[in-house]
Amino acid sequence: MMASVTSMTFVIALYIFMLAAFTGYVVISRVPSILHTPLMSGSNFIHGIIVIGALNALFNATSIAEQAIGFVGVFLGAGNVMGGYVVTDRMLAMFRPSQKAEPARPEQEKPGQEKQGQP
Amino acid sequence: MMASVTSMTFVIALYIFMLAAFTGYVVISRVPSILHTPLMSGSNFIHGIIVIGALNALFNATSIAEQAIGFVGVFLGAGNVMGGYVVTDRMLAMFRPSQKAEPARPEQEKPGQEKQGQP
Amino acid sequence: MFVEYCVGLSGLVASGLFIYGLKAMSSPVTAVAGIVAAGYGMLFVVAATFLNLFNITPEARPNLLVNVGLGVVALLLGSLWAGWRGRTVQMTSMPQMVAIFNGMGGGSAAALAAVELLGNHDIPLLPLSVTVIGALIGCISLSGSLIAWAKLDGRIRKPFRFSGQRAFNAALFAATVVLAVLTVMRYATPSAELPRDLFFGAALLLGVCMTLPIGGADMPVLISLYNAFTGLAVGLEGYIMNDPALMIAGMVVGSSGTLLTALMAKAMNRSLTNVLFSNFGETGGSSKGPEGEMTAADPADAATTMRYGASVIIVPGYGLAVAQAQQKLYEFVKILVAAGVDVKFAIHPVAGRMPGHMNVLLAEAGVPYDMIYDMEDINDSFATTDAALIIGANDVVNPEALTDKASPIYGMPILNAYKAHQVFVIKRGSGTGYSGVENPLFFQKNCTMVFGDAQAVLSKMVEAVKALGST
Amino acid sequence: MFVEYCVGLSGLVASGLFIYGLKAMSSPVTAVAGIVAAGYGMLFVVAATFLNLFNITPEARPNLLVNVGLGVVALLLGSLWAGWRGRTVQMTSMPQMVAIFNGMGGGSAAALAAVELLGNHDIPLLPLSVTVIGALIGCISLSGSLIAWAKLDGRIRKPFRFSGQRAFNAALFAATVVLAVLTVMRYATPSAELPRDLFFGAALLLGVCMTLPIGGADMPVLISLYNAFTGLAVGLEGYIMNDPALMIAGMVVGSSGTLLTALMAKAMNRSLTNVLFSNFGETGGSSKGPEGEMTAADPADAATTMRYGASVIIVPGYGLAVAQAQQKLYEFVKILVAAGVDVKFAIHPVAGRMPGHMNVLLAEAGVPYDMIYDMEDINDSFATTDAALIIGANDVVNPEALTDKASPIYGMPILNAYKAHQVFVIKRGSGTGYSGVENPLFFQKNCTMVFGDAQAVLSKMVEAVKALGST
Ligand SMILES: NC(=O)c1ccc[n+]([C@@H]2O[C@H](COP(=O)([O-])OP(=O)(O)OC[C@H]3O[C@@H](n4cnc5c(N)ncnc54)[C@H](OP(=O)(O)O)[C@@H]3O)[C@@H](O)[C@H]2O)c1
Ligand SMILES: NC(=O)c1ccc[n+]([C@@H]2O[C@H](COP(=O)([O-])OP(=O)(O)OC[C@H]3O[C@@H](n4cnc5c(N)ncnc54)[C@H](OP(=O)(O)O)[C@@H]3O)[C@@H](O)[C@H]2O)c1
Repeated sequence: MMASVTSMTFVIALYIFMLAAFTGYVVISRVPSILHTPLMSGSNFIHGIIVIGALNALFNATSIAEQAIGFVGVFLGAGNVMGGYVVTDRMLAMFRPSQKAEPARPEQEKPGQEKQGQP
Repeated sequence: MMASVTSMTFVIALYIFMLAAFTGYVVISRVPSILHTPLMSGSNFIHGIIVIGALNALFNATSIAEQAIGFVGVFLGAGNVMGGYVVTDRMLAMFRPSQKAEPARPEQEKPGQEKQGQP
Repeated sequence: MFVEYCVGLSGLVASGLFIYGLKAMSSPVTAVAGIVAAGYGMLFVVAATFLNLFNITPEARPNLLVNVGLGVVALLLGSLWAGWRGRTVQMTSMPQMVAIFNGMGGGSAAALAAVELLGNHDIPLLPLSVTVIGALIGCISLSGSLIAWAKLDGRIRKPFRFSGQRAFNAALFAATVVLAVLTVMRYATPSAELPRDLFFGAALLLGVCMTLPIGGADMPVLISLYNAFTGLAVGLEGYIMNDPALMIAGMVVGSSGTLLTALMAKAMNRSLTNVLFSNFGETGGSSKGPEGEMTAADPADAATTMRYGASVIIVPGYGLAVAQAQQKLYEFVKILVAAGVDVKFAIHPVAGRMPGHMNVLLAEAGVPYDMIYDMEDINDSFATTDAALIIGANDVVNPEALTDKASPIYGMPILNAYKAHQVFVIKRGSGTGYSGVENPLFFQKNCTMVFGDAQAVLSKMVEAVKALGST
Repeated sequence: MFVEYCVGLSGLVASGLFIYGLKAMSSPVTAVAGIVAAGYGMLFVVAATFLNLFNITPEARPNLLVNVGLGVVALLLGSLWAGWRGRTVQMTSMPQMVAIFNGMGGGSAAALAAVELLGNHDIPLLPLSVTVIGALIGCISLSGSLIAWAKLDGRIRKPFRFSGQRAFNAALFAATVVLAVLTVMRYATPSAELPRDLFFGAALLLGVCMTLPIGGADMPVLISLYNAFTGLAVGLEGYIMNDPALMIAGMVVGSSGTLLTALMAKAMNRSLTNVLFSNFGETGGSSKGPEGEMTAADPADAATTMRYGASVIIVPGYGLAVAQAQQKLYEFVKILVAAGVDVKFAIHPVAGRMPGHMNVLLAEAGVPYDMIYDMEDINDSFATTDAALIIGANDVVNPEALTDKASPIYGMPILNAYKAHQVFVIKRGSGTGYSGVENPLFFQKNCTMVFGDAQAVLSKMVEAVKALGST
């Protein structure tokens, strides 16, 4: 149905899922709890990529029903993308240290810095 | 040449490479420097998986030359696997806190613990 | 072929940027750059999708113009509406907004699955099953998120419960699964449409029924869970579309969302099953305890005491968010600081109703970082502080959590406001907090209640201290 | 089909376990479990590979028994030899051991590529190119690692250099690339074998020539780099074998190895290009500075002073590893502790010649964790300490790094041993350290040199304090 250069077998799909799931896990595992809400809306934004799936379905629609559902799908997906982005951006902008021109305690702002530990 | 259930297009291969490279990067980025040597030998062990590629090549060898090179490949790969494992295991065993029965400073042993930071 | 390569590689770039963006979002310093990078990735991949117009199926070619038109209109409508809502929504309404956007994603995935199942494409069993599973998860996420939104937005005020509800939900779930199986086997049955349509209906209903009995206060956890659901649905639909970018983005969100949900539940001292099935958030929400010994004062008196104190620690809580009083609070604080009082903010990790809620609120009001302290950093200072001002917080300062093993919040670390020389509490009445338990702090000798809406009380306080002048 | 699924899924499980294992290796607490998990993954995937025997090409079927026999023999020989070497190698020889094992992996990848290029399989252009690139990287890693081993093991003592070497290496590289291109185009040329064989030869030579001019002290960084190279080669060969497990494992190592190399270079205050091209590790290695003011003492006197001191901080360095004196050192320390002296070990992050070198050595000798301190934790204590005992360390205690902007090690944080009341230094003579710079500490008034091999000196010290008894 879509580009054959990206077609894959089920086993390969499992590999991709495994890698992606692992990536998601590692990337998030050290987020401080103050950032949970922006992170939630940020990842919400990312799954908005479903809009391109809906777009492809709509482009290939052959009946009124398909067009209607495809239209709804694209509308919802676009909302997810744009809404997720705007909301995340707004929230993160508040965390900008420059906002109050008081760059106080900058060392606390890098919670995950590499630290030489004792064995 | 191998199983068709894992055959893939070039583009898909790029996706897998991208994910794997990213995974390697994130996984390592916070390792304390005291563990660099075991980590090096541990990742050395992991690329020993090449031995299964060499094995497959040897299994399908049709000429003396292929058999000879395949044999060398499997020998080298097996050495990589076993050597990497043994050496890593030996080094890590020394870091075991139980070894000296003095579980001192355990909190220092988790250098990457999640910490609630200030924005 | 060329077009296919371009589209495939655009997805590669986009998924790389998404992952980079998510990683960057793990620290406030890099987070903004991260979301911007992810945004460019999205823009790029959506633009590249239009290249697929060179590649559509022959049957769809007559509809080309209409379809493109519909696509562009839908894109514009969706993004304009959501962009406008996202720009204008108040910070306190953020959770319900995220719920809507998340539901939209789930709906989009479900719609995509529906289109796949509409046309009688000859889908093999495996992709067909994946499509249906994705549709199921997407539908639950869609309708569940909408209910979550309605609850958080105050449209549904009471959790809807009846006896045997759990059994009913289980039966509904079983029925949905049966319909899903029938849908997968549709090629074997003469009438293909009926089970499919029923399946979608049942899945949507399931999302509603799953969410209705859960208390409004638990919604943030639930939204995070549905976020992971949508991710999973997107990933699965990506597989049937042969689009690795969808698979990766979806799966990354699916797994990170699951982890995030678990972390959130843990920060609240709860387990996920507990959130989903025990309805704790609502039990005893209106129980009244002994009121006899509460001491009340009026705002002006309390404000004057603080004005002439040497040091004040402020403990904001959910009530501050409800009253939208963060600006007034900072106004009050600025006057105190100008008068030479040493003022600090103490923030409990789960104050409010979403993680980081108070940090977002105070940041919005413009409170600088260096006045805000984490629980661990400030807890020892209460004992040496003249006054603690608690605004709309309750559970996070409940000393019972330290002492009473029978208390539902036993074991949760709290802010030691009760140790301050003098404690002022601004709240509307004697309502309990999220956990529904009485707070013995309010009956302590050194505690003075200032009843009223936080916004109103703080306005009066500001007036009172302004009247005193800055001497 | 069934066999194919089993093999494919075994690779999935194995690569998952590898990633898990690597992640676990980021903390000493979980590292052992991590390598064990990765080990099981490897065992599993190798075992599953034998299922492919049901699936070999028809042409290879007559050779089945021979091939299997060869495979089993090669597996046994390789793993027994490497297992024996790995078990028996001394801790101080670890870097060169890792170099060999790494070279073997690179060689295996190159051999795999060679088999692919031997048979006249009709490989399309793209996989063919990937094969050749993988072969190139694998060959460099093989021969380069062997040279690194020879250098670290003392088989090649001098860096091999001649004028115009850099130009020669560049030309060799260009020639190798040309041969690679010719190999890829071999189907178009009448004689296919010649460029291919030359290509392999040139690639191996390139690895040798790249590594020869680099100083022995820089070898750990280089080994880490070749480790990443092998990973990359494995990943690329995995693509042409259609084996995602190889691709993933190889690429994960390729990227993590690159990062690790960069981190190591950074910890040494160097850049990677600097390591590869500037030969810094050898310049001025034998320059002698002013010796006039060094004060020397014999081991017994120094030991007695420490025995009657209240506190001693021990700073181990590369010389301790060379002298293999860690056991003796700990023996000495135990006597001091028994006599009531407060003894601590101070470890600089880049003491020795590989990261964590000193931690591994002291752990091997059985020194408990709680006696070992990081630089940041102990640096303030030197000023209040009676004696600092520096054993075979030089650069890491060079105060010039703090003060002299012209020094090549300026900017590197050091252990403030120079602040101790009394400083004892055990070293063989006035040789400089890795960076080749003089250390003004040795000429300081409060510094006493105890010349000799660390092992010999410490033996004498042990005798001396034993003779004093425990009163
Ligand atoms: N942060 C998170 O991620 C999260 C998520 C979900 C749940 N939770 C839970 O939420 C709780 C948070 O504790 P908290 O101390 O912040 O809040 P809380 O315990 O829920 O208490 C809020 C208090 O604010 C008062 N209030 C409500 N509206 C007000 C207004 N307009 N003006 C003044 N006061 C008002 C209420 O008393 P009156 O009715 O008498 O005014 C109530 O006692 C914890 O139990 C936590 O586990 C946290
Ligand atoms: N840790 C890493 O990852 C790593 C990797 C590569 C390079 N480096 C570099 O290595 C250096 C490490 O500093 P360091 O202070 O540990 O060592 P160093 O500066 O290299 O000094 C070693 C000293 O040990 C003495 N020595 C040698 N053999 C001895 C023996 N048998 N008995 C007694 N003394 C002996 C030598 O002096 P005599 O000849 O007079 O005896 C020499 O001055 C740093 O410059 C660092 O950047 C570190």
